[in-house]
Amino acid sequence: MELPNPVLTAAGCGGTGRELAQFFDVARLGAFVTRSITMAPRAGRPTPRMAETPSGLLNAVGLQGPGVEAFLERELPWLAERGARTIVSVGGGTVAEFTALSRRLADAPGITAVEVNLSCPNVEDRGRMFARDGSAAAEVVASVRAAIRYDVPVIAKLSPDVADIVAVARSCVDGGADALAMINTPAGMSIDVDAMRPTLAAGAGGLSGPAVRPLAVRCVWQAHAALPGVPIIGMGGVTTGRDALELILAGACAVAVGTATFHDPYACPRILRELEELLTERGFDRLADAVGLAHRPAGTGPRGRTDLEESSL
Amino acid sequence: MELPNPVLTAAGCGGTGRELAQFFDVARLGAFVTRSITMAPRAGRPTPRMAETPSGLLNAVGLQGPGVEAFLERELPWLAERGARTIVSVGGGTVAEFTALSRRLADAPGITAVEVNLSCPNVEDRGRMFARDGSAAAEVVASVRAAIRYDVPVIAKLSPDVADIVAVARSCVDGGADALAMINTPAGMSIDVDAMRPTLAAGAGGLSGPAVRPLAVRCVWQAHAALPGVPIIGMGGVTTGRDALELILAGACAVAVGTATFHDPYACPRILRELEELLTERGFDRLADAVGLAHRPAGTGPRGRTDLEESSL
Amino acid sequence: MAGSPVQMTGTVLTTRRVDAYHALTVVAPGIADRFRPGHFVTVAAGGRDTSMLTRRALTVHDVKPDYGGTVELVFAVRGAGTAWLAEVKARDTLDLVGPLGRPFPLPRDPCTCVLVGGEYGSASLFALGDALQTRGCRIDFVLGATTAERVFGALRARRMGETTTLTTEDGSLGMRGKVTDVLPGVIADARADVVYACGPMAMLRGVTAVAVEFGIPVQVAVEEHMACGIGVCMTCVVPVIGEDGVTRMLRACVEGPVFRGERVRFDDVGTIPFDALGAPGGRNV
Amino acid sequence: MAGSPVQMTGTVLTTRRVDAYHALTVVAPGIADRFRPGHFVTVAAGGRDTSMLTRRALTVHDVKPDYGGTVELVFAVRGAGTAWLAEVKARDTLDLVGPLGRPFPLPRDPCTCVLVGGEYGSASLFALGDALQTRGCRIDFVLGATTAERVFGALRARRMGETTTLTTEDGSLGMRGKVTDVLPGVIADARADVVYACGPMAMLRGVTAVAVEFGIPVQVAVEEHMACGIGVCMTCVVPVIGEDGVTRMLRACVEGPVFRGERVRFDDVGTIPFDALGAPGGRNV
Ligand SMILES: Cc1cc2nc3c(=O)[nH]c(=O)nc-3n(C[C@H](O)[C@H](O)[C@H](O)COP(=O)(O)OP(=O)(O)OC[C@H]3O[C@@H](n4cnc5c(N)ncnc54)[C@H](O)[C@@H]3O)c2cc1C
Ligand SMILES: Cc1cc2nc3c(=O)[nH]c(=O)nc-3n(C[C@H](O)[C@H](O)[C@H](O)COP(=O)(O)OP(=O)(O)OC[C@H]3O[C@@H](n4cnc5c(N)ncnc54)[C@H](O)[C@@H]3O)c2cc1C
Ligand SMILES: Cc1cc2nc3c(=O)[nH]c(=O)nc-3n(C[C@H](O)[C@H](O)[C@H](O)COP(=O)(O)O)c2cc1C
Ligand SMILES: Cc1cc2nc3c(=O)[nH]c(=O)nc-3n(C[C@H](O)[C@H](O)[C@H](O)COP(=O)(O)O)c2cc1C
Ligand code: FES
Ligand code: FES
Repeated sequence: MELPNPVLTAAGCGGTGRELAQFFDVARLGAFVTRSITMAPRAGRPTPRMAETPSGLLNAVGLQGPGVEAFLERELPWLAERGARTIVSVGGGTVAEFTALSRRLADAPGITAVEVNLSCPNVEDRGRMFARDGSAAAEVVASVRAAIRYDVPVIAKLSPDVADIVAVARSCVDGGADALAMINTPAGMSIDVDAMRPTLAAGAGGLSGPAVRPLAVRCVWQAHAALPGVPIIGMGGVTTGRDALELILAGACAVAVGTATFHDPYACPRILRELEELLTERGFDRLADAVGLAHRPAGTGPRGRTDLEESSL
Repeated sequence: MELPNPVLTAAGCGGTGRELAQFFDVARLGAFVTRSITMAPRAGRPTPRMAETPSGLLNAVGLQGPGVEAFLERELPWLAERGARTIVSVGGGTVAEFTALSRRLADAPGITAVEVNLSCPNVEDRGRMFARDGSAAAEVVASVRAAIRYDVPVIAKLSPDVADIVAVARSCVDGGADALAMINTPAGMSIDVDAMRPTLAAGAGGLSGPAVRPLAVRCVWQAHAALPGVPIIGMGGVTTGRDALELILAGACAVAVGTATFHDPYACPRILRELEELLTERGFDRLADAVGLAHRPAGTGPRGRTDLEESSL
Repeated sequence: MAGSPVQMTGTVLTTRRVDAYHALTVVAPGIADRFRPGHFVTVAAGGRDTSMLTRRALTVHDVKPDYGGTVELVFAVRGAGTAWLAEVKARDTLDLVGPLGRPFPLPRDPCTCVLVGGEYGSASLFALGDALQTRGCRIDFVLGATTAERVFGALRARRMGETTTLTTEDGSLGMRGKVTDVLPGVIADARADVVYACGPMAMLRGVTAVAVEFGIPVQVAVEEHMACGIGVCMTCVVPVIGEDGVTRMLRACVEGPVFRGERVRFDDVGTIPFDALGAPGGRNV
Repeated sequence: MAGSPVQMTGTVLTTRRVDAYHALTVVAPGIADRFRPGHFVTVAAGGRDTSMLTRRALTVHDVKPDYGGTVELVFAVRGAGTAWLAEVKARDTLDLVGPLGRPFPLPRDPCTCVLVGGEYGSASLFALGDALQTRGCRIDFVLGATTAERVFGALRARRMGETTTLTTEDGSLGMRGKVTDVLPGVIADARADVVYACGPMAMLRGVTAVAVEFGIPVQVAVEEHMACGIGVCMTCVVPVIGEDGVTRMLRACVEGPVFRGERVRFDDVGTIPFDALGAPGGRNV
């Protein structure tokens, strides 16, 4: 998967692309990642669907969307026409649904990659999400991988709500994932102390934004350390070029921007510009040289300044 | 376990008690929870041990402490003398260590409860923390329960870094835990993009502060829903009385305050005062009436105003 | 794209208290230019290093040509974001995105319009009134609130409107009661052709019911919790019946905030109606 | 408890730029009262609803009796917190906790003291100098920095000190080089009895080495990352050798920031020395 630049939208945070196109040319994105597309149309969860928390946002949208047919008819062609590279995020409640969905996407033109949203509840396992269990996750990934054209990469999107992210990542790679995306939103909740009820109609929701960035950096770091050859799309609280670089130094080769776009519609192109400046300042010719660089053993840094600081401690 | 009020210090966030006593009388705390006491003295982790993140704090202190003998000699008697109720947090690397430690504490006077820090790495399981696995956690809890006097409650302190907090909570209760404390800090990381290294010397650390409150509320909610009879001490990002009430409405019967004390040394007594005001405003005579109240089915609220608002939606 | 929104940093020109509300006038030419009545903006609250991630949606009360174009915002303090906004001072800057949303549609031909406002919802009616009068429409105002100091714009309504009827729930100003108590009379007296309304959901429901009874169209501007305001987050949805009779969860920020009242399923706001497109267990069209 | 710290909200009296630094004078009687040279305060940065949770530690440069007692802080902008502090204006309020830490111990009898400051570290030396002179001590200053505008307090040092020697790494002020290059000469010329030093760790290490060579005591004020400043978080530890010869990880905020230089294991800062009390795999005393 060759992308012209490493800044993508995060699934479910860029609408259909048309909304963002009011602010900037979506072809300038490394790729446009769709919201998670489901087989049938979905109305999602009742409102309120959002709650603000300190440096975070809880959401419970419930994968509202028009279903794969409408997506293929009205959304994907528009993105292709605009010259956007499209990564289609897919969601489902059973392995069979993921398979059917992938088959439907298999010969659609203009799909750069497929991202598998493993945070969907598994209706056959009491609604527990696939991502919590390596074997359930791997089964979904394998089913998608089998259905999608061999030259279209399959990305497994993981949740931080597990005891061992590396184990799940490894299972997904063994199941055929070409790349990993992390992190999806950890489950959180907020309670309105005046109404004395959960703020979200759905009760719990997914936590995003800078509050979760330390979790994202840690997950990316662990996965990159354990599986250095596997490309990782890092996400979770990226709002500036520095945040993007943090995930890249931890091991991501691309970053996705979600919640930041809600605050700044130009977030993606701005973050790309800031990231490029930071890389230039640090003398990197290629992004690849920065990927995972923070893993280098102490004392082997390429930067004089860094070493000096370290030796002065 | 009867406490005069529901606001406690969080383990590892109140020093020896003496430091806070400069600001307020530690007997005014619901209880003083010690840092996790270990068998032998521990020097902890190298510095930097802290990094600030958005609305959060990463720490990797590594349970620095003087060991149980020095604790019993110099710290516990001082707390008793000051009239503080002391909950002793215990940490260890093996079940045997927890057992030995609990035996050493068994006949020490002035211990209100023992809290088992299950986020310690299990040296017999490749350093994975006990809390990530129900059976490992239960084994530790059972070993402590067996050693500690029957009338001293044992509290299991859980980590949110699991796929199913309820399963771990249930195992701990089955293993003999009289109460639960949640949440300990989820693992996080930050990278200094100038030095291009992890900010913490230890690499990863534990994330605390308001950033994690939505995770804490969700964990408390889930545990209270599944195990309504088990008392829960809620913690994670409590900085105001409203935050404390949020955890109480989710199901906590007491709250602990950690990171907030670093910013405001008077945080505990202030939060207690604010909480009491909020409870009075809402017409609660007893804290117990508020515990878990947000779980009541929609439409059954005791508050006229709330119902009105809801019906107007 | 003439109507497309922009992000800009505007200097605050003036701040005022207006009874229970705060009013800010901000220099924002790019937004003022494109403004049509019913548009809103989103404001970044809290400043640099804030813990508040989401923008706050505020209706544009007025635009003026001064300084290349200004927008006036009127708001009540609700939580931390509006509390912060209330402390903004002249010469501070504000980060705005706008104009956003689907504005009030205007009638092609002159007609008689009743403009109903509840609480700060009245704020969006005066620019609308201007536009209607420019088109030769007659306008009548009905403004209500819980109590006198929460009725916004009574004076201006009296100056603009053919008639102005005020209601407060405590009777401290105008008639004691709700706007819906007086609305039938106002519609009948004015022989109104159309109703426009902005205010709390419960009021919009009531106003819609009255308009439906009279068999006249009603345009309502709704409020739902918004995380983005630009149509990408899907948090602000409301159940709305389409031309085809199918209920869809539509985004208040881009498909609204103005909807035809009789199309909004007010009783089902805050739920997913079982017959909505894609409802769980419902028919999947 | 005379020395015990307090939390207070102080009004900012003045703000100034001093070369590369910012200086704030804040009304804080309770802190000024209790101040002794070497004390620091912690400042809440970012205001209400900020995403910055931890206070920033700043040495108290000076206290004055005005307005019941003021403290002066001098700081360099490093990250978000100090950037915020740099924008604080007169009449704003600041939330302070202090005075904190173990201050510089003063000699019982009059003697000759060399005061060595690096970068903003010099700021803590003038109150110390006053106290020493009050006790009849002779004081000599050695101040250094990378470049001229980062040398803090040269003028005041010239007024107070018997001698004042300045160094800059780029030679833009005083001697080209480091304070440790000139320190032996100053100690020898003054026949100094004791050295006090405040500045970056590397400088403190060098100064300590020189003092040890001369066989005179040295008191250093160290800097380590602090999350609380009041001794409860254990993040600010430094390896220090005790009277009993055992190395312990001591908290810079309460057991320091001032330590006897020769007791601080500078080469091991940022590590847990293998022979420290409770070191992993080490002896467990
Ligand atoms: C289209 C539109 C126009 C509006 N115009 C005005 C106006 O002119 N004057 C005015 O006083 N208020 C207006 N509101 C409501 C205003 O947006 C909320 O009062 C405000 O966002 C509350 O922010 P807070 O920080 O004070 O409250 P908090 O409760 O702290 O807000 C938390 C989060 O919830 C969101 N939120 C909370 N309540 C609402 C709400 N009612 N609508 C949308 N988002 C909400 C906030 O944007 C924020 O993201 C409008 C809302 C919408 C949707
Ligand atoms: C006892 C003591 C006295 C000090 N006196 C002064 C002074 O007089 N003038 C001055 O300019 N600076 C002083 N410092 C350093 C000052 O505390 C840091 O520059 C400041 O905290 C950086 O905050 P920031 O928000 O700009 O940087 P950030 O990097 O954003 O800070 C992030 C976090 O790390 C902590 N931190 C970062 N660097 C340091 C550091 N060097 N020491 C302690 N904590 C740090 C901050 O407190 C904050 O919690 C002193 C430090 C200590 C320990
Ligand atoms: C409103 C909202 C909707 C989302 N929808 C999806 C989705 O459909 N599929 C998915 O895989 N992730 C979804 N996510 C998760 C994001 O893609 C991303 O993983 C997460 O928000 C962390 O990134 P951020 O902090 O930059 O937002 C959604 C997040 C938000 C906030
Ligand atoms: C510096 C620091 C040290 C801590 N030490 C311990 C500890 O020794 N044992 C323990 O169980 N938890 C420890 N914790 C976790 C806290 O007790 C608490 O669970 C967590 O910080 C969440 O609460 P807070 O957000 O209020 O800080 C520590 C937390 C911090 C920030
Ligand atoms: S507020 Fe985001 S889609 Fe409407
Ligand atoms: S800064 Fe917390 S113990 Fe020193």
